[in-house]
Amino acid sequence: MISVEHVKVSYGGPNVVDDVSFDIPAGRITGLIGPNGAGKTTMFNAIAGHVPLAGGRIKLEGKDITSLKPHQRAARGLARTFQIPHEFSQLTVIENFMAAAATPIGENVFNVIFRRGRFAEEEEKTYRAARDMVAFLEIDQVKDEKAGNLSGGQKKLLELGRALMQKPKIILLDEIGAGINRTLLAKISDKILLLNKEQGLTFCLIEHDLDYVSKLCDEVIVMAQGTLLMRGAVDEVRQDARVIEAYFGGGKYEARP
Amino acid sequence: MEMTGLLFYLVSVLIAGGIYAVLCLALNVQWGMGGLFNAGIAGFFAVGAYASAIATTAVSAKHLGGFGLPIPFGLAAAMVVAGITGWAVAKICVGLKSDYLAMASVGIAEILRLVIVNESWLTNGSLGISGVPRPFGDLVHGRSADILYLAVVWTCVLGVYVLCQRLYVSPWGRTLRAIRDNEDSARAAGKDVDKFRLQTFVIGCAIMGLAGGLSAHYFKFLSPSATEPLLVTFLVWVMLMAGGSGNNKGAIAGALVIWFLWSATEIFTSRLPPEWITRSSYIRMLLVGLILQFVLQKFRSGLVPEKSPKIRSD
Amino acid sequence: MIDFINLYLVPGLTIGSIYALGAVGISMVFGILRFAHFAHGDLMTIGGYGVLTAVWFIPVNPLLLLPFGIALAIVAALAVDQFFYKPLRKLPTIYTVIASFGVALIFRSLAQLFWSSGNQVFVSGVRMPVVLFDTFRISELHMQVISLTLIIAIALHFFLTRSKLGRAMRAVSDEPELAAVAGLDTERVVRWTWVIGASLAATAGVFAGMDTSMHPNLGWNLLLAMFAAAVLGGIGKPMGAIVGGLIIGVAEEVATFPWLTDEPLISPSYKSAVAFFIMVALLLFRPQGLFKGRLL
Amino acid sequence: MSALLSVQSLVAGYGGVAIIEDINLDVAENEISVIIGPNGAGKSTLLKTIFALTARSEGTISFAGKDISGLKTSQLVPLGISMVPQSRNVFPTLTVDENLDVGTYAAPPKDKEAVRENVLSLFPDLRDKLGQAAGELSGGQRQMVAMGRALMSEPKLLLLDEPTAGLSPAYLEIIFDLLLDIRKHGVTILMVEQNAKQALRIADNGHVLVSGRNFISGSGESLLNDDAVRRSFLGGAAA
Amino acid sequence: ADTKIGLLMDITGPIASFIPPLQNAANLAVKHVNEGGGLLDGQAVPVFGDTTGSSQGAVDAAGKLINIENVPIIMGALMSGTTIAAAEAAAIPAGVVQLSPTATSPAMTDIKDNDLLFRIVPSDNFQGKVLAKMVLDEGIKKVAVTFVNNDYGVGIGQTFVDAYKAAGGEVVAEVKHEEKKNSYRSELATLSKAGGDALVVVAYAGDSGGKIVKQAIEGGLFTKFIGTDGLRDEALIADIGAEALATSFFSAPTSPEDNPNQSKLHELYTAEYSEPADKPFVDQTYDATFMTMLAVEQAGSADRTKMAEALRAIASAPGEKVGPGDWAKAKALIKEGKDIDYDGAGGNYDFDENGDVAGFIGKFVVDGTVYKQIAVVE
Ligand SMILES: Nc1ncnc2c1ncn2[C@@H]1O[C@H](COP(=O)(O)OP(=O)(O)OP(=O)(O)O)[C@@H](O)[C@H]1O
Ligand SMILES: Nc1ncnc2c1ncn2[C@@H]1O[C@H](COP(=O)(O)OP(=O)(O)OP(=O)(O)O)[C@@H](O)[C@H]1O
Ligand SMILES: [Mg+2]
Ligand SMILES: [Mg+2]
Repeated sequence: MISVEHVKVSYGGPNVVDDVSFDIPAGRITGLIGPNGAGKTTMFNAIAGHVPLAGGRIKLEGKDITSLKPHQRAARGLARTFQIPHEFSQLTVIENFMAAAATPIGENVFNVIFRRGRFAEEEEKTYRAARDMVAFLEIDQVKDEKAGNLSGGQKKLLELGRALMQKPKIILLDEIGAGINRTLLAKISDKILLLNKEQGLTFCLIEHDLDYVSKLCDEVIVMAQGTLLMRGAVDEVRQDARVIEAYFGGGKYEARP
Repeated sequence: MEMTGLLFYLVSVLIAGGIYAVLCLALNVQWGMGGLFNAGIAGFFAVGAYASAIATTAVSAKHLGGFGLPIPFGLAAAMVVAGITGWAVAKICVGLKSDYLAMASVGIAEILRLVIVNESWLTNGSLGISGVPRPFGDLVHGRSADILYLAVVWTCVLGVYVLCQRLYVSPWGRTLRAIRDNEDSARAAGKDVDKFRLQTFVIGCAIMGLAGGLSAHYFKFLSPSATEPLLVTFLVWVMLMAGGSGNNKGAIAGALVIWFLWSATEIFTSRLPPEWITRSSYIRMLLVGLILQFVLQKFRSGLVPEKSPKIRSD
Repeated sequence: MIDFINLYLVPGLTIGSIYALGAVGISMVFGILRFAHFAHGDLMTIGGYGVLTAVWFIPVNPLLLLPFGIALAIVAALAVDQFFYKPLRKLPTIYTVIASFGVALIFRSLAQLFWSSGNQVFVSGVRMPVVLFDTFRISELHMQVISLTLIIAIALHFFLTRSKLGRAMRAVSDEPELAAVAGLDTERVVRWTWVIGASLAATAGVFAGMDTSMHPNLGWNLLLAMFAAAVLGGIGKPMGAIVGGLIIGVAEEVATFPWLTDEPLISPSYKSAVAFFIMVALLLFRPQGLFKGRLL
Repeated sequence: MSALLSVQSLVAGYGGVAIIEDINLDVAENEISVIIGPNGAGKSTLLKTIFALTARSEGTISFAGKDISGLKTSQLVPLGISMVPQSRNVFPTLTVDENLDVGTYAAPPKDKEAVRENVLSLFPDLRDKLGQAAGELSGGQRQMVAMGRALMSEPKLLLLDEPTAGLSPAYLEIIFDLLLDIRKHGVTILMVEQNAKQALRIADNGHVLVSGRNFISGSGESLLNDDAVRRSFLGGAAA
Repeated sequence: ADTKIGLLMDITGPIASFIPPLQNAANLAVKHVNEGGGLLDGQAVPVFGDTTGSSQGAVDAAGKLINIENVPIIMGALMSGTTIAAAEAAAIPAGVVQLSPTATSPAMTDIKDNDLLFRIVPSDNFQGKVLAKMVLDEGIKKVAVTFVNNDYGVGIGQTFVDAYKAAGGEVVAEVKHEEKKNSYRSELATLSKAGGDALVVVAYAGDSGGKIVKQAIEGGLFTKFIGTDGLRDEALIADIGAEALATSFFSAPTSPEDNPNQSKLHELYTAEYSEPADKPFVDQTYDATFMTMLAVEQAGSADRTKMAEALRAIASAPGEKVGPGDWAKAKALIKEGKDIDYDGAGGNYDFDENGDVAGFIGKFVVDGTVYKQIAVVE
């Protein structure tokens, strides 16, 4: 689905992502883990086009998208969430979802001013989808609240919902679980699995909760200090000495059954 | 104070208030919906005023002109020229973040003002353009012409209101507000942020140009003193904030209320005792400043606060 | 070339110093309270009139009476902050920007009411400049303005980087809510911001008034150039504002020097466009300003 | 043991709407207390109200036997309370070192150098980053800076809003070890956590907050083993 | 009943610093009327309207004077821009006579005003032309010129340059400058390098004009200055000193003969306000205000439609001469049905069909602490 080839990113200093290459296979759920500061979020930013590359290429479905702007990448079916929530703070929750959806007819100024009938149907569909999303994420009680007033966890849910509203082919989830109540998170996992299975939606997720990762992911990619450390099945990775050293530590509080 | 006097005072307040309402609606598109901090309103207003004046006046050796076009063409020219100016400005600096855009637009408006006072081949500089026609100026004279002009101005206000309202309730408007709140995530959701901003800025500037044109035809004479930033940029911002930014009705209400307060304070200060008479104008400014503080503190989100457009609920 | 120094550079540095002192306050208020303070020029005016009034009673060199102007400006700044800005603190900053527009009107009209709108001079008469090395002419006042500004800049630098209060100011400027969480008394920091901003504004106001004459629009007329200076230096960077002010001041004058032909490079009637031109160009290519200020 | 922090019938919210209602909560000296609950339950609001960042409409809060209900945040810090908020918890343009320094302004420690050394030895990763602006750090690194800053004033009571959110397992471990460690030094901790299972393991007491009300309180152990709690708040029986 | 007189001034705008003496002058005229027997059968009541120096403000303020205060006639405004805007959008449609003391724009001549818009200063073209002749007569063949970039400066400055060149003078440097700057040294550098014999300054003493003269002297760049009425301000002498201005001369509107009315007004003014009266536009403002009240008295009622005719009647010869302060005399003459002719401090004001005055320009030099008129040009 996505292939990252020799990507380098720098924020002006040394490369924080240095010559990383990997594939995200279509139709699968791939995990991206690694210690704090490894460059995972930066990798997502690079894939989605929010930071310029210092080297390398990124391909989406075989086509080079390196020079495309973020919105052009999104138009090709790439969606991402932000680790620190980036909600539309003055819009209500429902509006946040509607705004995230693609509404090409209604976003054309000419239509808006001179041909108003044209986007009614599109709006209706968008509204339905938004309402369903609210129900799915169990945030009905705040659906007309301004997004800026939501709690930390609610904002994370909003991030996920907006990404889904884009009807993408691939979604990059950046620590969607951090700060989400575990019971709800379990439900979200189920939905992700469902979307993956039924619609063949591709996911790549950054997560620190290994339980959650192992429940969802077929395979994980491990990054450390800006480089690719290894890639493999979750259990394989868990056993790897380098990964244990760089990532797990003693495992004292690991919530294993 | 006789009744006809009062009536005609009302007419003049409503004409000026209507022109301000157009400006205020334009600013609402840019700021209320798009979050673009345009602090150079006077510049685009001036461009529109001069465009319309030059297009409609008779030949003059003193400045460019002599097109003698009918007034509707003049107003259209005002919108087009101000829109193009806005487009050029937006091309350069619409990517700037809020307050920086404000600084840049103040700067650009100031440069436009200097061009207007200095390039006399184009504008006759500080001496101004006279003989700007009024609509139906040949048919109606005297005070009744004002009533006719009132109708012209408010037709424009209505048209602009309908336009702004359509923009506001549309997906386009929603996307704009989303961009205002968070640019990065709008980008991630596939919105071409720069394109939306550019459209917003241009639409706003074109409407400001229209207001400029309306005022040129009202004064029938155009000089740099018609585009004083204090009375254009500053006052319009006050009107929008007082009326309720993000709300088109609020924009109109703000324009009328603030203009009326601005104008009517003088009626009271000119009734001060004779010892104060030479100072009454300063007392009036003081009063305006204080009233403004009162409005800001008491009507926090404006007279008509921003509401999300109604989404059908079922 | 001596003409260049006498008639372009030195006047440029003088007006630049005035811009610089005003811009420091604008930059600090921008950094800490996060709004463009449109009444800052009028604060300068108020300070200038404070000294002017003192001169009527104590006829000595106005610079010695600066404390009167500074005190008046501080009182004025703290009062408007308390009554007009503080109630709006929790709202989006645009409200405070608009409020400061109103305060500018209030200051100006008060100045007109108390001191009348006419021109008034600190000391009248032609003051012939000091002539050094036969050709270098500089008026005493200009020497004082430029050197005092440099001294103030150095003192301010040490204050901001060394003192605890100065460092707390930077923290509040960076993330006000977190600064409150860290237990900083943000209101105290705000008050000190006004104290410093108003003091420098008053000083600048007196300089400007002495260089020409006092009138109620004195500061308002300088405001836009001072904003340009603050942006040029980088928002929230007082040192940047000083440098920005000097650059703008010098650039305005020097741009009219006949660099290429015998004609001035830029017609003097476009002088004030120079400041904005520099500012807009800078915003496009280096929006954080020369001193890497905050990106808004 | 007497309660270091005691919250009685607390009601608070935003703009007149009560988010938390009638909360009672005691935190004994030298214990670790954890608040868990669904998203939007009002956990952050509770912490913010205790720290005087959100307006309290009813109820009293006392600290070390003293009523602190009316005090401002800047008065609470010198008394020995620190907080790490959930988001925006570093000064982005200040360097890491300056961020730590800010922690000492309101309540200067006796030996600043020693405290700083201490904090840096807790978060060795920060040593390389001392000169870097905190806004340029990764999510986890920011969390460390935020904790470090809060510890610089040598607080008696530390309020933490989801301190491990976004931290890798290694750091989660480090933080929890650290919490146990600083508790040994006489620091009392009240924290909100979504990594609830892990948190309850180190906690002496736990409180479950649901829609603004204190749903159930008990020892960490007992909550971990409570079926209802497991099912509704700890991610079900899956674990 | 009392009669209101509308006084439209640019009180708070860009020319705010000139206004206080002008308000004094207008108030003085009203005082003279009320002390000399009042207006019609009551008192004259001044009502100020503030244009704020902008067109919007001018139209609004004029509208209030006309519609709310119901004044029969308006004195003002001062700037050409505000005067014309107020006339076009407020006074002319309402049929109210407006008399500006200072608006000099040539555009005013051509406005279709139904004989409602008057002024008592000659249009720019006139003073500029006269000044050119004056300078050449003095034997000065090479000058540098600077004028402020507003309607006043550009109007006179441009005409001067054209007329001067046409008559054989050489303008070695011409610099248009901005108002309100602190330093004009760089402009002066350009001007002085060209090597003119004198510097012609068309600007206000209270703003750029004063600064230019001062900075030129301080910098040793010019010693001889030629100014217009904007510069001919006693404050200039106070600030620069008579000595430094000894070789300079100034032009300003005046009346044909040696004008006793001017010194009379100045005395009255100084007695009332204990400050010098020789400031730009004080004379004209007093005269215009006085004339509006004469017109009301002449019309016999506050009927707006009679004002234009009455204004022409009291201003033009023939008739019994009256001057500043002569209200009682004028009132008596009007009562007797005699024709009067007001000759003011600033000229004798005979309106032509456009409502303009021909005017006389005097040549002034500094004499001690005041200006002395040494010649008159028609
Ligand atoms: N805007 C920035 N400017 C400079 N450096 C940055 C910036 N953003 C991140 N970095 C640096 O890049 C490195 C990688 O950061 P990144 O956010 O990608 O980490 P991460 O793997 O997502 O970590 P975490 O799990 O903690 O979120 C870090 O060392 C960080 O300091
Ligand atoms: N500033 C605010 N204005 C209005 N309502 C708010 C504000 N902040 C929070 N709320 C509301 O208060 C409720 C509780 O918020 P709070 O942040 O305390 O939740 P929380 O328990 O910390 O949740 P999370 O686990 O998701 O962080 C939420 O429903 C939220 O919408
Ligand atoms: Mg990350
Ligand atoms: Mg929370």
